[in-house]
Amino acid sequence: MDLSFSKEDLAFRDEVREFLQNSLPPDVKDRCDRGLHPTREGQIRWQKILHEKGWMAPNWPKEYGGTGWSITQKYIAAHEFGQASAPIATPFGVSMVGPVIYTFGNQEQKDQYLPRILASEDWWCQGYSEPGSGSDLASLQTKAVRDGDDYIVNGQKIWTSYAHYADMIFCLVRTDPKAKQQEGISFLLIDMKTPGITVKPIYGIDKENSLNEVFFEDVRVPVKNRIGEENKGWTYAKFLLGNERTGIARVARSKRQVVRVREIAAAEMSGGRPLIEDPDFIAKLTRIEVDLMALEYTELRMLSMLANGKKLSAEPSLLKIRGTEIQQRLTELMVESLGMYGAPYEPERDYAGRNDIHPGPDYAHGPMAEHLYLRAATIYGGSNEIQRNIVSKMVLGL
Amino acid sequence: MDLSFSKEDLAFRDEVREFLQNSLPPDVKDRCDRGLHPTREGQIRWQKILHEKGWMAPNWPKEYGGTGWSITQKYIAAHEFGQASAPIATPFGVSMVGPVIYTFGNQEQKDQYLPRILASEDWWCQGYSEPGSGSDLASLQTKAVRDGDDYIVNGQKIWTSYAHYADMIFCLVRTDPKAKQQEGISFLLIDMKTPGITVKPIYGIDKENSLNEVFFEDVRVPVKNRIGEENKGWTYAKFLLGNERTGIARVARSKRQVVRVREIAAAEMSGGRPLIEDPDFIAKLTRIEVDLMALEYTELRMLSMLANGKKLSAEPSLLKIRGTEIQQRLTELMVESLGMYGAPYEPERDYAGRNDIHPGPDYAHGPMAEHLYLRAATIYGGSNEIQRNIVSKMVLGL
Amino acid sequence: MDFELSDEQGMLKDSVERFVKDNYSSEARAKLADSEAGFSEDHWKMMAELGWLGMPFAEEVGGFGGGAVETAIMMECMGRGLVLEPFLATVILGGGLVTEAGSADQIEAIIPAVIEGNMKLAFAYAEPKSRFDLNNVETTASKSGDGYVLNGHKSVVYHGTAADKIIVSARTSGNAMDEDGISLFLVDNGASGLTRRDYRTVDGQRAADFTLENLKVGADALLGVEGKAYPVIEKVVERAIGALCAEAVGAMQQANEITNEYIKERKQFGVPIGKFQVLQHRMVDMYMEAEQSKSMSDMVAMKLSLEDEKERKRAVAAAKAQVGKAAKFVGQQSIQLHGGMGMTDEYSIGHYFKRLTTIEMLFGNTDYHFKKFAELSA
Amino acid sequence: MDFELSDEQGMLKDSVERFVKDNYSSEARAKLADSEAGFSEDHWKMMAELGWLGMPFAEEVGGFGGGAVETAIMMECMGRGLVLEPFLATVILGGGLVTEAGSADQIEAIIPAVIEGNMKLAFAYAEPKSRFDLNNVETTASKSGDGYVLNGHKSVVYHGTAADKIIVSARTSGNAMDEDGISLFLVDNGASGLTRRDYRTVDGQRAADFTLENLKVGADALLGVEGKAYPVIEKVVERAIGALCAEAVGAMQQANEITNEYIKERKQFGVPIGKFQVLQHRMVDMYMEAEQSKSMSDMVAMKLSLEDEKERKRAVAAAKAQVGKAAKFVGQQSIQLHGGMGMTDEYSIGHYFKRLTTIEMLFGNTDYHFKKFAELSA
Repeated sequence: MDLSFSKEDLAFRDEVREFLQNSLPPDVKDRCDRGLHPTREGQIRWQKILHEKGWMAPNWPKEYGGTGWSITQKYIAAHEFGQASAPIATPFGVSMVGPVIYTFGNQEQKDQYLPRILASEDWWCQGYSEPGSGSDLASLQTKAVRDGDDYIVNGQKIWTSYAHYADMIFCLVRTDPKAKQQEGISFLLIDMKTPGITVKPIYGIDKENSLNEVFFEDVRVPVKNRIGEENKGWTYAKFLLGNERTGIARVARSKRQVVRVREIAAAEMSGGRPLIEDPDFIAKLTRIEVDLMALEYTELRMLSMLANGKKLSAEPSLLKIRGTEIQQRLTELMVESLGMYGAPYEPERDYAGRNDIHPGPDYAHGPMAEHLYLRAATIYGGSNEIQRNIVSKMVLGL
Repeated sequence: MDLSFSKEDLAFRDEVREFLQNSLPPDVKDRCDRGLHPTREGQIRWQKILHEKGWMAPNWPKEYGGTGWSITQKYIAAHEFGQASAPIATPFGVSMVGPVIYTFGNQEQKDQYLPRILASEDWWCQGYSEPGSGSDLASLQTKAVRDGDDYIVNGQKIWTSYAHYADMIFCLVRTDPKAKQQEGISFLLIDMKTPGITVKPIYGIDKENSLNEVFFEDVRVPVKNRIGEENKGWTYAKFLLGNERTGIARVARSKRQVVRVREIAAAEMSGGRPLIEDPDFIAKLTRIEVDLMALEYTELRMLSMLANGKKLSAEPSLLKIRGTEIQQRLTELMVESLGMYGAPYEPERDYAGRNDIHPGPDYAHGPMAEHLYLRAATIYGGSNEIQRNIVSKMVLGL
Repeated sequence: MDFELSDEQGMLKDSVERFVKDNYSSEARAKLADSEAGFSEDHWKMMAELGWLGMPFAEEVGGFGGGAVETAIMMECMGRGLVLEPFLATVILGGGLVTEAGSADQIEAIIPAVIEGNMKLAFAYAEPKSRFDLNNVETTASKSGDGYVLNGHKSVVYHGTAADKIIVSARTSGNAMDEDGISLFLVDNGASGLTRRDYRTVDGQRAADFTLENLKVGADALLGVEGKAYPVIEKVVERAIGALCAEAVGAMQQANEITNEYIKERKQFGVPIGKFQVLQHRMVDMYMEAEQSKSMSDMVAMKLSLEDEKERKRAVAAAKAQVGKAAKFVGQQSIQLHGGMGMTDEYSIGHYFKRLTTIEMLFGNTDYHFKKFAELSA
Repeated sequence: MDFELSDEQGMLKDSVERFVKDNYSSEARAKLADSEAGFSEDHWKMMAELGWLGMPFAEEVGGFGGGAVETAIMMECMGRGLVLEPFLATVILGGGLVTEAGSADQIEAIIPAVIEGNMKLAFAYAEPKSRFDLNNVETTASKSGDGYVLNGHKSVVYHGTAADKIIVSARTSGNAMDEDGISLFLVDNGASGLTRRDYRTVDGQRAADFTLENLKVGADALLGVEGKAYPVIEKVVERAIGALCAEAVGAMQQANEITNEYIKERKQFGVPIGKFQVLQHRMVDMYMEAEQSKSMSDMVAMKLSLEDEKERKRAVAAAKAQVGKAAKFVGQQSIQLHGGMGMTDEYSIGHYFKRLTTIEMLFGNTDYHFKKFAELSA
């Protein structure tokens, strides 16, 4: 057992740190640090900088444009990105559909889509959930009927993050309505400009539009846009879900949040003394910090298992559960640290009389927005209740 | 809405207070205050004093020897008993089988058993649980076969509190093995001296004997010892369980425990200052106190509903859940307050080299014993998980 | 000892319930919250006509002589509908301060107008550095001729936009944190020297920050005895806390009912998700927290009239602590049990979550009141 | 960065596992705990023969030169079996103090005997008023001729009964709470002036209180530099905490496995209770707490050798806090999931609960270490 980093690893850390210091645009960093949704333009601008550096896809094999980093290096990079409030690439392209394409796609698909993902020329979104199928994904109803060289797609997707920004959507559709639930599903890549697709915004409790409904009405999708075999889409979907594990705990982001909470609590007063000296406040923060430290070493322990060629079963669910719980506790505490300046809140979209600037101190702009948005963290990507079901079944055999 | 007590109620409170001050034996009070199991002799001695005062059975109708107290008076009495660390009567006779007898028993049974319960001439125990039936009580297997004027009882009961002290046991037995689970059960009163009954002690994690197994091998029980009709025992059992609600929250006892924790924490030192000044300790105690206050007013609100002729459904389950959680948190905090003197522990039963006196301060004798024993509080009387099932079904309709 | 309502109280409850049912569908409420004013003048007139705006005032000034119990009944019903009108700011806080501290003339000039729905009030007590400490006042009021000159910054004044008059706490002597030396002033909204910054709050209400720069007021603007306002502020804020507890109880009960219905309807894996034991037990815990809060809210309404100051303050602190804890739990878990649907602005549950979130903060959050309770219990 | 064991470490683990499997069935352990000594001299000899008692000592004195990682491996396995022999008291605490502070003569006289299993040690640091503060020492040692006279009361000395020598912390100068002025003394168990009171602890172990009344010791009893023992005590206690964390991890993992098996077997309402979702999720939370603790225990074992004092202390405090929190939760819920069966002395799970309960207290409970972590993070 050994916790130290090699000389090469330390040099790598310095390289990442320097790159972020020099290349991360301040406006992008600022939104990320505050916990605000990225702008489309800012996110793409930053991703193009990452691409230029060759760091757009740390998890891809080198042949497709990956970085070739070791597990330790990936951990170091994620850590530095989090500490610097550098956004990671939007996951739908590089983390989700990308690996499906290079694992199950044909050469033509690889050639067409992978370079565009790396260059941020396509913004992808994910067409999985439907109104009737949340946790029970396999019950999806959107259907695709073969018509010559096309499928005709009809149905509706929901909770589609950033569909209003997207150029492409990857979709699970039912191609065999008679087959059992998980059979009869296919995996399609669909151009968002295809006629018959309508995107309808869903405004969240943060009153922002990051989620959408996507409607498909007689949408023609070329058969060559299908990944792998017809009716085998569930296999690719499961692969994708299993692949969604990297950085799921968001330890580095939470460590940055701890620093922010400390900064705010040092500036805020309570009973005539800095809030950071209040024993109850400190007790809450300390408990989060220790849970976070335990999570960090749990993640490292799992990475060490992977690096030693061992397989994980449902252990990553632990990272998801604890990671999201910690994220929520931290933003809640950050809002709490603001006192009554936690209450003022206006969304960013336009309406008459809205304020651009928070009435309280500068650091009060952000925490409530993130607090609201992060309530979804324990719901999306398989709710924490579903994650506990998975651990119960896969690890404990109950 | 009105929280005040009438002049009569206040006079009653003074009477109870004075009685307890003058009549509660110090040795009985001391064991109760420390949270130690009562001795058989001490408990009976105290109950005879209660009987002499006419206060043995506050919940019984006056005609059978009850006190005729109003709901408010019962609340006041329970409160004063708790504050004074006065044990209540062991429940198996006066709170459990007594009401079954005067509600469903025949005249002969009433005449024979009720006066002996009031006079503490019979110590009763409860034969409900069996090895295979814990939360699932109706699956019990002990059977009683009719043979002339007797039943012949064979089977086994478990978790029988104080069976080794008992003169009588009330038992659920299966009289019709072919009927559905809850049908075919009868309710028998059995003399513990009947041949064929064996009591085997179960030592608890506190290493004390308060629980037992009771074995029945061809035990002859006269048919006249059956309550009500054959095969209708489940009705009487359910009545008894529903009746077990008075004081289930043990608010008064917990309020006394708060005082004890405060006393101990004022005497103990931490970091060179009294423990009671430690913010983390105070934070924990305060949270318990506020939960307890909320529970107290919830109980009062329910009593007020009863006094106004309203019916409760599963609301008392809330009292059980919260009451036991608070009891456990309080004893846990009390053990914590002792520092390392929380660790020394020896049971009261004899063995070579045992110590009679705790090595730490006098108040350190008791808390660990109660902490261990009270782990059962969330298990017995329908575990808290079962109670939540009940509320979910009965109150929320889920 | 009795928790039941009298006949009159029952009628009051029915009347507010009807108002909420008729005017506060979740669509209507959402529309109102998004409108520029953030509440309805028509509703306000209706409340005046129904006599609610006069409920807690003495009969001599045209009120109904109701107490904290009547306030709690109304607030609980309003909490169920997430009512947006400035009842708490105008009637409980503003009206309370004027009747407790004001001269006969001031009472005469303000309270009847409040009761008739013609005047709104707001209380500007918080400051950027005060957090929840009512005694932490840095805004100054210096004697100047017959009157005073006020300077300072007042933060997050709920309904400061709509109020006709702002009641400002300012220091006439002493240092920040001194209880002595705090005074109250009646300031016209729009007075020269007063700069207002309007904004929305996360719970769909409206608030404002005020900057006071050499704001001149006459001697008649002083509300109560100079330098002796702190006990009055404390007393009125205690009542406001009692009212907020009741509002939170109504909001929690409604949120629980909405959630309970949702998990009975919503199906996953072929069964209603309310059949999953983990969600059942979660719902039971939410129900228990709301019940415990209801008990504390009733208790504090009855104890607010106590003479025994320590006992009263202890009750207030305990109630707010319990309600704050419960409000967070119920609000957050309501979202969780709704899944994605709970995250949408369109669906009602998020609005309950957000109002419960701000109630938890208002007049001291959970930790603050636990600490206060501990100090009072020491 | 690597959490895997080396081959030697893997062999050590296998060897302790085998010992536990062969000698620590739950019946055998219960019998031993109830015996008068509370542990087995035969086991102790076996441990000596297997070389475990020499594991952390340098090769120069006959040890194997193992570090905190080796200690953690052994303790984790022993935790699974709730091993009763005084390994922590003798080897980690006593042995640690002697090697860190002792003169060459003292080391020579004691360590080889410890390694061979011929000498047991115990560390008397706590006092009636000290709670968890190692610097709160009121026991005095006054110079007297060549030696010292000791007076005071030492509390809850684990294995104080069986130890041949007691290492006593006493104050040679300064006031209670001063870190400076604390010294260590080697005292023979049974020395005149030393009164011992033996008793059992709730976890089935043995402990003693000691009264020191004009206890005379020679100059050679002083362990280390007069008045400078505090840093040594801190360092050795840090190692003991690391060892306890590992023991707790083993105990939690075993308790979880026992409970997991039980809920798979135990039927109610016609199905195994492990089919109830609420119990499944509870079990998942127990599993997660044990996993988080395992990560912290591994982490602290690796960090105990750090030179950076603050970083090391922070790691120790965080690990003990996490382990303490987890130990309570896992211990208590193990009982709960067993129902009545969990409440019996005969069944093994209660013994895990009780040992986890005392580990939580030993060398500072959860709150104590959270506070320490907070101080080190400020």
